[in-house]
Amino acid sequence: MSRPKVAFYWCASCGGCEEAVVDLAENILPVVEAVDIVFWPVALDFKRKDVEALENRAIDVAFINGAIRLSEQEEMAKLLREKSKLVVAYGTCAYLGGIPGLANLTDRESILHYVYREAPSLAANPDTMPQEHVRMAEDGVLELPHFDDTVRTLDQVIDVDYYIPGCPPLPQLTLEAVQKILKGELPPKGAVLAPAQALCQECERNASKPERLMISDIKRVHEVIPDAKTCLLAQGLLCLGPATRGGCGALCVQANMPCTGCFGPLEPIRDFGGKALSLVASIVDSTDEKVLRECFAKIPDPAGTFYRYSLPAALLPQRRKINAR
Amino acid sequence: MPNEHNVPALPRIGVYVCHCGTNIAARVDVAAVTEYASHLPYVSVAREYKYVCSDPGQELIKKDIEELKLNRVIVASCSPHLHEHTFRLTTQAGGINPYLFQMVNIREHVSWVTEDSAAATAKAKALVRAAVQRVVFHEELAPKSYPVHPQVLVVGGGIAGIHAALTLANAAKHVYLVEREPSIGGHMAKFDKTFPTLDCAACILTPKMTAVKAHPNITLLTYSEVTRVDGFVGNYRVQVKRKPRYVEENKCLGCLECITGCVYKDARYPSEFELGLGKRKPIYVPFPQAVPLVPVIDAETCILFKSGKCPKGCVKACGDRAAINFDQKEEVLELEVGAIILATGFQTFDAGRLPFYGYGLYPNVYTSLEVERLVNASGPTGGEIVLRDGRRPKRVGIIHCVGSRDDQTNRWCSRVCCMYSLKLAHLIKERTGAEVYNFYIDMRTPGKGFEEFYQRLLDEQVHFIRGRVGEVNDWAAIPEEEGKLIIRVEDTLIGIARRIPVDMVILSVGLEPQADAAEVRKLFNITSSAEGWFLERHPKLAPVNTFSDGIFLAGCCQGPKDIPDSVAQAGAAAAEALALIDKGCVELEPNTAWIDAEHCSGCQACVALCPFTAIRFDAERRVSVLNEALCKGCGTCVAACPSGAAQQHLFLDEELFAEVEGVLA
Amino acid sequence: MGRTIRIDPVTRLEGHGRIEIFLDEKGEVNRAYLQVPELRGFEVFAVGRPAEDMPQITPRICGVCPMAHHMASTKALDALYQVEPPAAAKLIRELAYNIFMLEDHALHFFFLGGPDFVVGPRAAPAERNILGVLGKVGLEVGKRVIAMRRELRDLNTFLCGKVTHPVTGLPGGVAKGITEADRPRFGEVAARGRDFALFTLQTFEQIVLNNREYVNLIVSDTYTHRTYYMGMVDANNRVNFYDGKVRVVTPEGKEWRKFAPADYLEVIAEHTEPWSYMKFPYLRPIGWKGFTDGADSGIFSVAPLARLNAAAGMATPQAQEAYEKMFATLGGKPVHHTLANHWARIIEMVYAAERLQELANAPQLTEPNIRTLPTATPRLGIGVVEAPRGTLIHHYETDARGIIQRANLIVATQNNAARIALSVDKAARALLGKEGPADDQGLLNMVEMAFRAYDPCHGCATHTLPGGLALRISIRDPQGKLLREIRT
Amino acid sequence: MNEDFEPRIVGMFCNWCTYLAADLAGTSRMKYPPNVHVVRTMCSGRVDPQLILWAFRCGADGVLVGGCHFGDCHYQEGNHKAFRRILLLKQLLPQLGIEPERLRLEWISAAEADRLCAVIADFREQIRQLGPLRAPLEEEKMEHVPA
Repeated sequence: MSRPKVAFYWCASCGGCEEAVVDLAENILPVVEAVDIVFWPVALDFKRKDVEALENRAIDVAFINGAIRLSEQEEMAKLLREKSKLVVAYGTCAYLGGIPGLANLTDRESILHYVYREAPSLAANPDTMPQEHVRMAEDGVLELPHFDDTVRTLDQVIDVDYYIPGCPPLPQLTLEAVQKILKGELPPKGAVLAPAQALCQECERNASKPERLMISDIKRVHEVIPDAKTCLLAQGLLCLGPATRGGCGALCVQANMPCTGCFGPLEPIRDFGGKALSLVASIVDSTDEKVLRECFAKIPDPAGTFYRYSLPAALLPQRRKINAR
Repeated sequence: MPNEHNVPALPRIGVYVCHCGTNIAARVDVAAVTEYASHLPYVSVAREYKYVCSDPGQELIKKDIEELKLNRVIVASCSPHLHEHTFRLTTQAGGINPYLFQMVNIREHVSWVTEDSAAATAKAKALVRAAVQRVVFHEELAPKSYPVHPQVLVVGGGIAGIHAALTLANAAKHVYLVEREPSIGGHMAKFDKTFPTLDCAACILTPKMTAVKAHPNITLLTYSEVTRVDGFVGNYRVQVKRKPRYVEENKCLGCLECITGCVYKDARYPSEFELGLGKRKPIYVPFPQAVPLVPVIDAETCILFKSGKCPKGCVKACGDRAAINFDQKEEVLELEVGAIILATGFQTFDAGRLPFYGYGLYPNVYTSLEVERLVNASGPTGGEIVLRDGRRPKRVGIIHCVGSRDDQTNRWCSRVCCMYSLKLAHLIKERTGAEVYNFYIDMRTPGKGFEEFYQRLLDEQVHFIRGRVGEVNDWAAIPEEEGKLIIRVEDTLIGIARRIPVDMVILSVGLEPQADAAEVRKLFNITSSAEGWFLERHPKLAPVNTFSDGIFLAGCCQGPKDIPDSVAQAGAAAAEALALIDKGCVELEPNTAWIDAEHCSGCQACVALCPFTAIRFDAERRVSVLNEALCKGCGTCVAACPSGAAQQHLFLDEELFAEVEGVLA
Repeated sequence: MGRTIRIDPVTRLEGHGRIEIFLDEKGEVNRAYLQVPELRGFEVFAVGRPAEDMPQITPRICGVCPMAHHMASTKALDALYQVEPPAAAKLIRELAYNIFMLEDHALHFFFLGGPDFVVGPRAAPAERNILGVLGKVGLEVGKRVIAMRRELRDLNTFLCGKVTHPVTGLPGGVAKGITEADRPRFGEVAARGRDFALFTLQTFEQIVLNNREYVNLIVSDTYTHRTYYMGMVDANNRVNFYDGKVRVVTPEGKEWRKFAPADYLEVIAEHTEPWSYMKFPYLRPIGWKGFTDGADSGIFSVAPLARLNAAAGMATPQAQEAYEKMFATLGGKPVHHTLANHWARIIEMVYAAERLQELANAPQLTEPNIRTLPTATPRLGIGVVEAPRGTLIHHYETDARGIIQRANLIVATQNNAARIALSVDKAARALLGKEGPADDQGLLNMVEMAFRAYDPCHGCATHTLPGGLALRISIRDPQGKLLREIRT
Repeated sequence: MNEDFEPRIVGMFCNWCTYLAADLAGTSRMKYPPNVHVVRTMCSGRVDPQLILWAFRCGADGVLVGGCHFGDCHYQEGNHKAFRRILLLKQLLPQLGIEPERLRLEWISAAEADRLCAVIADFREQIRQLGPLRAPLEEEKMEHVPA
């Protein structure tokens, strides 16, 4: 039979996911040989019309990374959905919105205002602002696309079959997923192609947890030099390992830094941030409001801490303006 | 995010909306709610009915389950605390698992608290919809059954506690009766006569007290207090602290020679039992009929304890029985009981809180309880009613409702003051021939023979003045008032202010919750009313039950009542306890949590959070494991579990999320 | 009249841009605009975040050069908290950073920009990619390239937790140290890295310098602009990627300014055009004079060629040798030929590799003290590094709790924005205006080459989500009517 | 303030105290605004922050969590755990543009029916002042900000 047709595309992402694919290193060759890459803008010269020319469902599997911010991204996602048997949301941006999703805490207007009116490096009294339609004296009209207030996850725009988490995903997980799919060993639709258990399960420090996992104080990473062997959460650092899907082998913890949750939540969880917050609040070992307030003051940015990678996928995915500017 | 509810076997729901006569129907448009429900997803049938809890109502449900093959049932009527159990049984009788039922509270939470019919109907609809969305996720469950300890703990040795203990003991159940005072008997032991029959309190109480002592099925623990309670219905573990009385109960014969032998030739310390009107020695029995009749040594006043030097007359007197043991230490007992009856009683209102009545200022202003001792033949004056200076009072004023029916102090009526005031009035007049004035707000005599007794006093020429007394003082305005206490009152029947000079004033103090009622409530984990009286599960249908299964109430700890009511309630409490332990096992709500090893992150947060140490970490499998027998179903581990591995039956995430969505949809 | 032209989108660059080309009556290029169509606003959603999170948040601006953002951010935190990292920490950072530079430059040469030369600008598109490169240099070499890249990235995974995106940077140090046991591994890879860099240099010299057509292309006026050049240098004015002062030289190659990172606002200003989200930095004292080069224009350039132009030399022997050779070959300093960036990039690979060897042998590298805990109250912190694509500036202002109140980021590619615009316009004029085979893939690819040489990353440049849309080229007649539009 | 705006409020009430207080309010025929729709949990400690966020997502203008007074928890310290979670959650809400006043935690014992009524009346009024939660979101989505 002919080699399975594979497409890679990136929407609103940083390119790290592409790197993750390239990081397959030697392993990329057998994969490249096993498949027929029909579309991969970042690495190969192919055109959108090549995709448009394809039969519907002609592509066996499309890996799409990045969140959705622009109409073009939405169009492309929809096109690939139409042309593909399977669509895999590749990486945390496509899966949960990712770090760019933090933009949902602000809005387009504020961004434009700051960047072109307030940024310290602007020329004195800046007066120009990019326009969606500009008539150039000599040439006619130049257009810039309108970009959205909201960053969305891929499955908020198209139907997604599988998810590969991680910022970026690990080459190994990617490889396993790809092989599964090539072999046609398809897990149930909607599955996240990573371990079902949380990071703690693969963290060697888990054994070092105390009898009672309760903390009397919360520390910010720059405030302490944590012991390199014992559980960071037990040391008062906000390690989100307990709430975060495993699969990375606890890389950050191995580097003596707390897990920030880039693999996203486990299957039963509806709202990563809400649950992670609940865990942290629960294990603070005090019934004294004053103590608690002091403790929580060490979490000056709950949204950025608990929703760092998943705001667009949260139950409340976007900041609501209390009083419009 | 991939997180779809997965709906099990296609649900077929029956919804039954209750009129509850007019209780619901008068406010909620039941027909509209039923119509609305009938169009909700998975609803096979929706009916309205006058009283769903009635037999025909329940039959209706059973029939539908069988004929329409329902696999879910919803009843929208009253509070689940009232009828959830009823309808679960109905559901079961219909042939499906009782937990495939959900109750909607559209009476207590809707029709009774809402004026606007439209709003009430809308709210009822929302709550029904929530139940429909929720019940879809209900699972088949079996109640957890546990064996019960056949023993019962009775706390408080007043008449209520005594009666409850004897009732159970006579039913061949073992009872631990705990009393913090050196003797049982409670307030009743202080009384001389009891209204309205005027039979002697001692004569009817003492036999019961001795019966308690003698009963093989009763372990009497006086001078003791409950210090810890845990476990659950049928399986309570109770810790009892026994204070040292320095006289060993098992050796003492109750000859009381030790008291005679005490170096103090005469009693010089105020007697607690006599409310300070009488005196006792450092070694004493509170009163002659005390049970157990075993003296107590008060370390505060005993010279041996104070100075270390004493000829130990008591020890000599006791001789080779050697019951006296100065080295006795506090002792802690661990009891296991299936049920607990609280009969911790009341305290009387502190008359000092109303300074304008002169209590504590004028020696001849007494509280009613003090006078009970004065008129008591075994009391400090041998039943002689005399003033502090020994004179016989010629005129006596009895002021009702002191610390009752009063916004400044206690708003409630203490129920017994009118009657005991009449009783005292009668006894005083009988024994002293004095003129007796009753100052009352309303005369309340609703009880068997009560009104007749009131009539009798009217016939005995006792004076009754209707009006709340403004003040008691000794400021004589005219010679006749010299040396007397003047009671100033507005006689509301003739509408003039009056000054009544008397020799003795009796303040009919009201009943209050015990000073430490709040601690006791927490100790036993029950609720209490705003006033501090222990709260019954239902004012009418469960008057002796509490919200904690297996803990029952008897006597005045639940609210003011007289002796017959206390005894009746004690009997009821005993019967409830008996019903519980006689069955041999209890069935508990299967609302326990469990941990799905599939998803458990092994983070161990839940281990420390569980208040009942029901969760331990299995280092082998690197997951937390929950012991269902210890889990009480609070669900705090579920709320904390960061991986969603902890879940709770009857309160599954799916169920709660669906319900919240439903009330808002 | 207006000729219809088929153009392939610009692919193989991280991030996106689009080119609008307006033709005049004669169908010749009137003006070409490079537009960058999206804006992500990292500076704006950085506000409210704890400063210590920035080294992990900002790398998501670009997954290709996350280490650059991580390091600039970490250095900004040092400044913010006024802490001096221990010696070992500094060595570890520079070590990680040079590993990254070597690996990233390699990626560009073999995967992204390189194919233009290695495979050839006129080759068919399906050839002009890594697979094509492998075809040309042979699978064995290809495997070597891939293996080298993996080795380097594995080292940084070990040092930084993750290679994309690193996590170990902290104010006053790094979270993870190196033991003596680890040291040899670094030495070995460094050695292999050096051989690899030199091999790459040879390959370039064989394939490119031995090909007159390529050399002519490099030095052709089409790819030449006389601008200022900016780059970071050490105390001896040698190229340094991790630390030092920023040096700017005139189009004649004379030192014009040398400033501490904290003073960047005195030197750099940003110009805004209504038709692009990308802001165009220029030299503030000289001012914005429009899209024109020369000493009177504030337009300057960064990235490998600019760094070499702005420095007095390289700090390591082999690199210095190659450095001299390049300038000798291309007619002395400064070199104004954009396409020379490819050569300069490889010279930097050699430097990075040699520097790696030095660092791997540095005695203090394995000292256990790798953190200085901050004590000062934070307020303002500015950090600068040389990213593969040029000078990268992170600027944070916080409240007393270290919560970001204001952030400003000027990113490598952005510093080249104005010059890239010049290049695209010039290339379009030169290559599209003339008669010729209208749909010659190679010819049109050369338009792309005009700015692929800068290895531009518009994702970085506008801190936008790259991706959005890959580059789109539109050809319009004088009335602005769209004749042709091509996009991915 | 929109006079005829009636807030939608979800009550998450502990089975042992606030839920019973609501029952008592009923049996005592006390009257309070019909805005609060009650969901019963065994303990305020079961109230998962996710559930509160879900309520807001589903259109609640306010959420009222009712638990036992400190020291009265049927399960020792469930109410303390609820307190901690809600304290931190209230720190998060403003970042999502939700006034923390829209989330209220009250200790209401089984006997305090009158307090329950007072709290509900007061909460309703407070939310009426704040206005609807969702509406502004919708509007915002529509409004086009000129660049």
